[in-house]
Amino acid sequence: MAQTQLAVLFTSTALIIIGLYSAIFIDNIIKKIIGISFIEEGVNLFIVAIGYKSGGIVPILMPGMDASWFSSNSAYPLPFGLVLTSIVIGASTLAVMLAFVMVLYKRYGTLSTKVMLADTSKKEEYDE
Amino acid sequence: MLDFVLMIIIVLSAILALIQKDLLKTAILTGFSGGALAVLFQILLAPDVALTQAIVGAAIIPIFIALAVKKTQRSDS
Amino acid sequence: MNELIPLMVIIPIIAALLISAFSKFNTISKILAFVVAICLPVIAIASNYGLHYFGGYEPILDNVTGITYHPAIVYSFTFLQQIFIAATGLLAFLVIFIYLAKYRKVSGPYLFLLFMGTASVTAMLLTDDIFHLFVFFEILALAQVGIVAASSIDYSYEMALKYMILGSIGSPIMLLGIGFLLALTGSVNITDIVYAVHNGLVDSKSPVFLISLGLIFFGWLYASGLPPFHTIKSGIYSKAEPHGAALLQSFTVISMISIVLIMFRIYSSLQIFEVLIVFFSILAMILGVSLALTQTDFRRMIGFLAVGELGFIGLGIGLGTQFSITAGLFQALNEIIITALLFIGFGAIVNATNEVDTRKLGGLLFYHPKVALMLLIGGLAMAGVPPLSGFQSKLMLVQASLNCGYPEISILAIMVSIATFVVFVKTYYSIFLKPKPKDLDVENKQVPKTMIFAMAILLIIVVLFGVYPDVVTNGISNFVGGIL
Amino acid sequence: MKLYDQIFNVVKQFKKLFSPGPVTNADVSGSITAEIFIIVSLVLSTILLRHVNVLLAALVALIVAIVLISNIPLIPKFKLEQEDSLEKMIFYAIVTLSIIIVFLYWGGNLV
Repeated sequence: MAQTQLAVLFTSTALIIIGLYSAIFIDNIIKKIIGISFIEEGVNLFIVAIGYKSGGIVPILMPGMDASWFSSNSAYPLPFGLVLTSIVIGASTLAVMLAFVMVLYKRYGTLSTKVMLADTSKKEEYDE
Repeated sequence: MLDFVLMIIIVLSAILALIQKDLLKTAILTGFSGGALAVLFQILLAPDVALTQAIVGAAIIPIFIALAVKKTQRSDS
Repeated sequence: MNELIPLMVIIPIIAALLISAFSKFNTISKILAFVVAICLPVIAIASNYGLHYFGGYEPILDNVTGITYHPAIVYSFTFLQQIFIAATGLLAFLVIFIYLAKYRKVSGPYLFLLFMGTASVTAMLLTDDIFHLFVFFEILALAQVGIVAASSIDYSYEMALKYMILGSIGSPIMLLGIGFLLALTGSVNITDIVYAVHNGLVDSKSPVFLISLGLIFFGWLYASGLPPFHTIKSGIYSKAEPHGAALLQSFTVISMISIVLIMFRIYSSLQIFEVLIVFFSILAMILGVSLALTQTDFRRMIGFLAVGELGFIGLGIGLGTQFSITAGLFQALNEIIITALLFIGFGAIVNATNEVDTRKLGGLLFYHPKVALMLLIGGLAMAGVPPLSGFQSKLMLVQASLNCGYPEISILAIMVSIATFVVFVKTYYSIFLKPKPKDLDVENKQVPKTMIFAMAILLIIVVLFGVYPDVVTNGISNFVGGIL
Repeated sequence: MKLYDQIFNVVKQFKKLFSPGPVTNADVSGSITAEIFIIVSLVLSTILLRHVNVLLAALVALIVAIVLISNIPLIPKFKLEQEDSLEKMIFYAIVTLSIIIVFLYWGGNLV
C-alpha cells in the first residue's frame, strides 16, 4: 500500500474519532452538529482512498489513449461516483439539522444540548 | 509532500473548529477543513469529487453555519 | 411487463414532486394524491416477477475467469417484494385517504414526504445494489424526520432533531461498512459480493470483513430501532400524527428486513452474525415490553410494543433455518398490518378526546363501541391469540426455535407474547372499561368514517392471514429457499 | 422477612416513577409485572450460554439472579437510564458501537 493511501486512511480515522468524541462530549448544539458532520467527511475520504492508485492517472478516457493501458493505470472510478452522492446527502442533512436548531433556539434561548434536547416525556405527561 | 500538509490542515482545522469560543470562527475553520479536503480529493485522482466538495464543503456548509449562528447566538456558552 | 418494476419507485416520486409543485391548487393535488395512492398496491399486484437492469446494461460474462459482473443497478422483483410492496402500498393508500378526508386544505409538502417515504422503502426492497439501498435509506430518514416534524404534537421538533443527530451518526457508520465491502470486493452489487464471498475470493476470516459486518450491523440497529435506538424509535412514533405513525412503523419494518436480508446473504457463513442478531433481538424484546408496561402515554406504549415485536422478526432471521426465516418474514408482514391498525385505532381515540394520558381516560366503550371492538381484535392479534394472524407467525417462530434446539428462546418468546397481552389489556382497561373520570369531557366527537374504513380493511387482512397463512408462507418459503 | 420489606418498598418507589400525577392500581401492577418479567427473562436468556459451557451458564445464571433480586426496584433505575435525553441516547449508541467493533475484531473468529 502506498504511503499516501495509508496516511489518508489515518486522516479519515482521525476525522471519524473527532466526530464521535464531539458527539458525546461537546455541549453546544451547533458545534455538536459540525462535529458529527466530520464523521461523514472522514467516511467520504476513506471511500475515495479505496479508489486511489499510486502513480495512476485520473479515470477519464481521453482520445488517443490505449484502452488496455488506460484500464491498468487509471484509478478505480466507482467509489468516486458514490462519494459524490454522499457529499450532497451530508450537506442536506446538515442544513436540515441547522434549520431545526434555529427554530428550537427561539423556544429555549440557549444552544446547550442539555437544556434543548433534555428528557421531555415527564414534562408533557401530566400537565395540571 | 503537499498531501501530508493538507491532511494535517484538515485534522488541525477540524480540532480547532471544535475548541473555538466564537461560533463564527468555527464556521470559517470548517470551511478551511472542507477546502483542504477538496484539494486532497484532487490529489487522490478524483477531480469530479473535488469540484463538488469544493463547492459544498468550502462554500455552502460554512455559509449555512454562519447563517445559523447569525439567527441564534455567536458565543459558545 | 417488466417495465412495471421501476415504475413502482418512479410513480410515487413523480407524484410527490407534482403534488408539492401544484400544492396551490387544492383539488388537483387531492385528486392526484388519491389516484396515485390507489395505484401503489395495484402496480405491485399487477406486475410480473423478474429482473430489471437499469439502462439496459445486462450482466457481463468475463470469459477468462468465468465470473458474471453486473455493471448497472439491478432491481429484482419476486413474491417477497410483491407482498411487502403491496402491503406498504395499501397502508400508504389508507393513510393518505385518512389524511385527505381529515383536512379540507391539504399540505403539499406533507404528501410529498409520505410519497417519498413509500418510494424509498419500495426501492430498498427491490434493489440489488448496496449503495443504492444506502441512498434511499438516507432519503427515508429525511422523510421520517419531516413526517414527525409536521405533526402538531408538543416537542415533536425536539424528537425529530434527536432522531436526525442519531441518524447522522448511524448512517455514515453504515456507509463506512459498505466502503469496507467495496474495498474487499470492488463491487457494490450484492450478487457479485455474495459470489466473491462464497467462492473464496474474499477471506471470510479477515478482520476487515468482520469489521464491515460490525459497521453495517450498527447501521441496521439504527434503521430498525433495536436497542440502543429503541427509545428514539418509540419516541418518534409517539410524536407523529397517528396515521403518520402507522406509516412510519411500516417504513421501519421494511428497512429492517431489506437490510437484514442483504446482510444474511453476505455474512451467513459467519457464525457470529447469527449470535449478534439473536442477542440484540432478545434485548429488544425484553426492553421494549418491560418499558411499555411502565408507560402512561398510550402512544408511547404502542411505540415500545412495536419495537418489542421487532425482536421476533430478528429472532426468526437469527436462527437461520428456512422455516425460521419464513416465520420471521411472515411476522414482519403481520406486524406492519397489526401495528398500523393499533396506531390508527388509538389515533381515533386521540382525535375524539384530545387526551393521551391513560390516567385521565376511561369509559369510552359506551361512546366508541366500533373502535373498541376493532382495537380489541387488533390487540389480540398482536398478542398472538388464535385464529388471528399474529398467532400463526408466533407459533411458527416457537416451532422453529424448538427445531433448532433452543427451547429457552421459545419460552422467552411465549413470555414476551404474554407480557404484550398484559400491556394491551392494561391500556384497554384504562381507556375503555374503567369508569369515566368526571373531568373528561367527551365532546360527542365522531370518529372519522375513513378511520373506521381503514381499520376494517386491515382487520379483514389480519383475519385472512390468520385463517389461510399458506397464501403467504408458501411463497415466502420458496423465496427463502432461493437465498439460503 | 427482609425480602418482603424490600418488595414493599418497591411499591413506594414506583410513586416517584409516576411523580407528577396520581398513581393508579393499573400502573403499579404493570410496573410489578415489568419487574418480574425483566428478572425472569434476563435469567432465562443467560441459560442460552449453555451452548458454550454448561457450568458457565449455571454460574452466570446464579450470579445474575442474585444481583437482580438484591437490587430489586429495577424498573425505576431502568427507566432513568432509558429516558429521552439526547446525551444518554448518544452515549449508549457509541458504547454499543465500540463494543460491537471490539468484540468482532478480537472475538469474531472464536465463536
